[in-house]
Amino acid sequence: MSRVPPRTSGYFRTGYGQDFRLIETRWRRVSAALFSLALLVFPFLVGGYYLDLANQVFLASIGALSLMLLTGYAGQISLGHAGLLAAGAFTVGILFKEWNAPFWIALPAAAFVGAMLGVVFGLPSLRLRGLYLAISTLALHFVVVYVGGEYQTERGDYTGIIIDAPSLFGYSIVSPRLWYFVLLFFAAAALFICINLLRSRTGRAWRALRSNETVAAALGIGVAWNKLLAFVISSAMTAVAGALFAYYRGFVSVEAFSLFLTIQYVAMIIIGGMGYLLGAVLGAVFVTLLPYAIEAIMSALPGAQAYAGIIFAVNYAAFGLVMILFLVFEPLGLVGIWHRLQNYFQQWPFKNRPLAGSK
Amino acid sequence: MRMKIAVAAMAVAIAGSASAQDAYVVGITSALTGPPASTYAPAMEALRIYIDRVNTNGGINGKKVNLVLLDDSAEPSKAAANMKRLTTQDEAILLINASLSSTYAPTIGEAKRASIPLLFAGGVCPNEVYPPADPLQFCTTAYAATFDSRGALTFVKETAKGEVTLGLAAMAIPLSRGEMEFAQKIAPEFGFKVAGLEVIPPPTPDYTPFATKLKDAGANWVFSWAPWVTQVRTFEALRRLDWKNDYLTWAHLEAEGELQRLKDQKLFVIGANSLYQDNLPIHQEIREAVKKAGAKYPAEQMSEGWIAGMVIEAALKGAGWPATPAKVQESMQALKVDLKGLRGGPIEWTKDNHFRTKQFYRVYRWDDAKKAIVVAKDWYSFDVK
Amino acid sequence: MSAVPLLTVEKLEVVYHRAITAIQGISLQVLPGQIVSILGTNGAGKTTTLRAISGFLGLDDARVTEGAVTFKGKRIENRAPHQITSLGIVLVPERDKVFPNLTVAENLSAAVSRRVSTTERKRFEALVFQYFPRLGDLQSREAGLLSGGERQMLAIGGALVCAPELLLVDELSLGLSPVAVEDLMQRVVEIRRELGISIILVEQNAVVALEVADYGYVLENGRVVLDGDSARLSNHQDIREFYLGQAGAGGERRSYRTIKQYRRSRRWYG
Amino acid sequence: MQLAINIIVLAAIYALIACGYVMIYRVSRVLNLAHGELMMFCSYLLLTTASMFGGHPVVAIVAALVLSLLVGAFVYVFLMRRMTGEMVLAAVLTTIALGVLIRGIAILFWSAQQQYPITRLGFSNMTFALPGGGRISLFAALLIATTALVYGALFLFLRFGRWGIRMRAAGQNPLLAAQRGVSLHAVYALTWSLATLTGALAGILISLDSGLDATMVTIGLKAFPAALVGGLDSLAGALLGALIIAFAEVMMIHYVDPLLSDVVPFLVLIAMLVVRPWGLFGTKEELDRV
Repeated sequence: MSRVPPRTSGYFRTGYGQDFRLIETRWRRVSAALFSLALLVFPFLVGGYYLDLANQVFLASIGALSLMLLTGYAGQISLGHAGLLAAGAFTVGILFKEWNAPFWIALPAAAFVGAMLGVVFGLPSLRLRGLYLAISTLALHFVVVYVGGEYQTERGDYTGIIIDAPSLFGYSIVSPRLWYFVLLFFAAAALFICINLLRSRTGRAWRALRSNETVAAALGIGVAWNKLLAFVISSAMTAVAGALFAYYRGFVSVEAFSLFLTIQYVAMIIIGGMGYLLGAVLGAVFVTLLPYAIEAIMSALPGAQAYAGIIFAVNYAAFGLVMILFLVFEPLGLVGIWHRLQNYFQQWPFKNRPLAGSK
Repeated sequence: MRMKIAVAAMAVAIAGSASAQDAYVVGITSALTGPPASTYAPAMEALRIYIDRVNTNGGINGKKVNLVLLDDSAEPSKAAANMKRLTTQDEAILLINASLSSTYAPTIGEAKRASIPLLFAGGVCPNEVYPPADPLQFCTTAYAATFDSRGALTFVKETAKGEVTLGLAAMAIPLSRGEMEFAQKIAPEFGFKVAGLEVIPPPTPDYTPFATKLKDAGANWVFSWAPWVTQVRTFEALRRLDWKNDYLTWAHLEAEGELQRLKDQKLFVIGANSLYQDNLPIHQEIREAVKKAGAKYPAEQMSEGWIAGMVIEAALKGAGWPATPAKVQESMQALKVDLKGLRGGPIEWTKDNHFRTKQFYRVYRWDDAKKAIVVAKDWYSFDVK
Repeated sequence: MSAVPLLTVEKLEVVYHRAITAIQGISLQVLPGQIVSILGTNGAGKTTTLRAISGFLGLDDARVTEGAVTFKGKRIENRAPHQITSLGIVLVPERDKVFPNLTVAENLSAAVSRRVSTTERKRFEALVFQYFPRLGDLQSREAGLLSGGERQMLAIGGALVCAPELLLVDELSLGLSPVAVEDLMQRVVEIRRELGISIILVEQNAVVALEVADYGYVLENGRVVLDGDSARLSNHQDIREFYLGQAGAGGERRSYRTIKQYRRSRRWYG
Repeated sequence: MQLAINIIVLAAIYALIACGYVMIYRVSRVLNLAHGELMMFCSYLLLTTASMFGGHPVVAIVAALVLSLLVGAFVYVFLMRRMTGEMVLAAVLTTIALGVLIRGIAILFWSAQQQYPITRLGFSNMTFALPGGGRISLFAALLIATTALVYGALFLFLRFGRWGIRMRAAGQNPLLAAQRGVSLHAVYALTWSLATLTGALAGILISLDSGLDATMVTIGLKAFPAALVGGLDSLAGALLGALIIAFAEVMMIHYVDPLLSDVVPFLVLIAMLVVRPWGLFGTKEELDRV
């Protein structure tokens, strides 16, 4: 009789090749293709304002991804994120101001500085854990910003260092649309790097670290080394994000890197969903767009001018509220919601009842 | 969340279409809220009142003026985003920045890319507006780096009897620090000894330590050019230390009210705007307008915005209709606006001077005998070259 | 059984982290003034049973999913610990039984007495020092510096101040010298006799437990495999072998395999 | 002499704020990063009560303080209570979020304008000359007195008060405390309202001494290193930490560069974290708890 291979329900990996694939199953491949297509078409459909929003989202995603690597995967809490962004931005600013360094030199330089700072930020992590680590990184944030401010004052750029648009292959990147593609490229690269990093030995080591350092050490994972590595990689990425920010906005100034920026990034990874790269991206989108959404809604309301004065306050309050709501009611963040939706549609019309005794 | 974005998109679309009517669209990014709001929000409210008045009186060249007022709460990135929106969405023909200096760099960048004239009203004037001026940038703000220190030290020179040991107090923001360092540099030209320069971090629970240092350094005159908080708290701290000498500081919007609160004969405020106790016709006019509009801020804080309004009106009138950024810029490059006594003289712009040809100063102080604020030194001016 | 029970546990099932079932279908009851001992090896579910009775904290992430715990006719499963304590069930835990950085006196005064009147409370505090004179001399010493025996005393004392009707004692004998254990057991019996408090003793040391207890239950893998009054239990063949460590009938030692067999056969008991 | 006074005043400010951090951390193992915001909020409450009870400044202040107690309890009952049993980090982030929320609300209601509660209340802040040539303002002096009072009271309460002892007990071993009949929620709520009260005291006195605006928040943040240097779970530590930080800061202002004064606390902090992460008086195992 003829051998009919058993029909599989669902997707099973039947070979090592499949293990290495980034995107499994045809359906996923199709949707991914559609999504990237949409991304490519988007800039030709909308005006500069939305392009600017998109660009902000890309910048934020890079930063959020790097923070997610550090906190969401390696379990090292850092409140020095804004400081690192500042470091990247100021590297560009200084290189440009002093030596008029081009894009392709300044960017790697920023990455390098970031990596070096990563070591500095990471050193306390060898000795400290949890909150204390967070605090020490916070302290370092202040130091970095202080130094930046000093430089600004020394050079007399009270209102911030203005940076010319970078030129790539002779083109100078000015138009929002061009920027869109540049930033899209960098964001995609960042995502790709993260994915593969987490599939590697290092990624697994980080996960182990996060869940239990002692056990990780017992399993022969170099705790110190991997912690530092996490800091270095994440910091380098962050610095690049900062550098891109500097180029995109065309200026560098300490005021742009307040403590609140750090809070925003932390919020991104919480709201997005700890421990998921997707979460970092979703969080970046959400946190970046929230204020504009609120503003737009308020300006759409009748008598918008009257509210003009309170938009900031409302934004602020709303931001805090959303963060709280997520922390309290949806610790898994947007990713959690996303997964629940997926399950719902996959099981539709059936509902899944929670295990008896679960809350 | 997708939903939210959709809503946002719709809403913005509405806003956009609303602003594309036939009117002069003037785009503003300002620190309406956030920590430094108290400096900028009143000015912008004044501007709004002024423009509303203009509109009710039939607008300019028969066209209404549409102010698109966006809040950047003094965050550079927010300001940049606002500018993007104003230039791409609302198609403004004139941009206004009334915000903290840290928002200048991005604002200027965006204005340049869209080549739309940019007016600084309420925030300090950037270097680009002084001769030789950047074609796109203009400034109506009263206070001006370097000139203010010169004006202040001149006053000290004339008023002080005998040896002057000058103490300087700055807030730890680049702008204020820079200005005070400049004052420190030029002090010797006036024959002053500099007791020291205190750079005070913005949030300070107690100003006494800084004051103590100034006092111990033997300063018999102190000059402070910084946000009002720093100026006044340093002063109060000094007084608490029983320091009885003269204190000269910049007359911010709050000055008039604060002079009355503090009632100190030796507290001088130097400024370019006349105070409302002069009670000129223009002041009464503003008071009435403010009362009619039921404004949140007192009339005493409205001068900056009012002046900006006068200038914008003149500029748009000159640009005619239909107006383009280019036309507006052209009319701004040769503009003379009589400020009816709000300042010592008119605002006059030429091709390479977008600040003003003469910068006027006046010094006030509280007088116990008169139980009122009196002029300590009347208008005196410096040529801007 | 004639008298109406003080506490009854019926078909209790406890799930940790919404996934791990620690005990299933445990039933037992305590009569007023009775000392009941729960025997069992490590991980048999003894502690979990006590915790289920005395209440879980949010951070335990455990809860009673089935069965009922009834105290004086009141259902009390899944209540907050302090509520259950105020009902009169007080636990002396196995580990962390005292507040290390508080002095002995403070340890006692930290406890909330069910009977609010201060005189009552004073009486109970006095009682503690009467039963455990040793603590009297150590009043102002930090609990962290006490010896194992003293800690145990303090723990029981602290529990007593809560004016319990039912005292749950987890591993009284753990890490104590036989002498100390003997002494403590005497105190426990006194307390029962003089205050009429019912007591549940969870023990690995079956010898001691069966000595003082009126009734006993044997737990294995989260189930009750054997129960009966102490006399019956201590004469029971298997108990003698596996808990009291005495040689079986005929003295020959059974092989491990047959022990296993016994265990399987016991699964369906009780 | 003046230097000494400046140091003491600053130390008093920091200490008074820091004890809020310490209490909450010590009892519930939560680091309340919204303390600064709560401070500001309560100070603004004073403005409101001042306008309500125009004529009676004392009434206004008392009312504000009572309100602050309620605010603290409210925060616990409606927010932090849900975070019990969650990751410590989650709880801390919640407080951060809370801070952002409060800041927004404060601006919404009172705007970020410079305010002078002292004039609202009709007090005047005279200054006295002290023997030895120093001078101190009335409210600065009051602040020192209050700090001393608060710390004294807290010490007695935690040492001898029954609920004080229970607070300590709950801090050491929540489970056992609960089994001994202590209602943890009650204890935590109490802790939060007391901590908020101390914060309110600090905020109100500072704003009476030198005016009130949104920067109050940052002052709260600056007091945080003091708490950490002393050891997050020790009141005595907070006191000493505050003294050290204040000393370093004033000395820096006077002899080196005033500009450094707002980095100094954090530099001291870093030094501390490197040498003795658990702080001067902190207990060592804290490190693993957090």
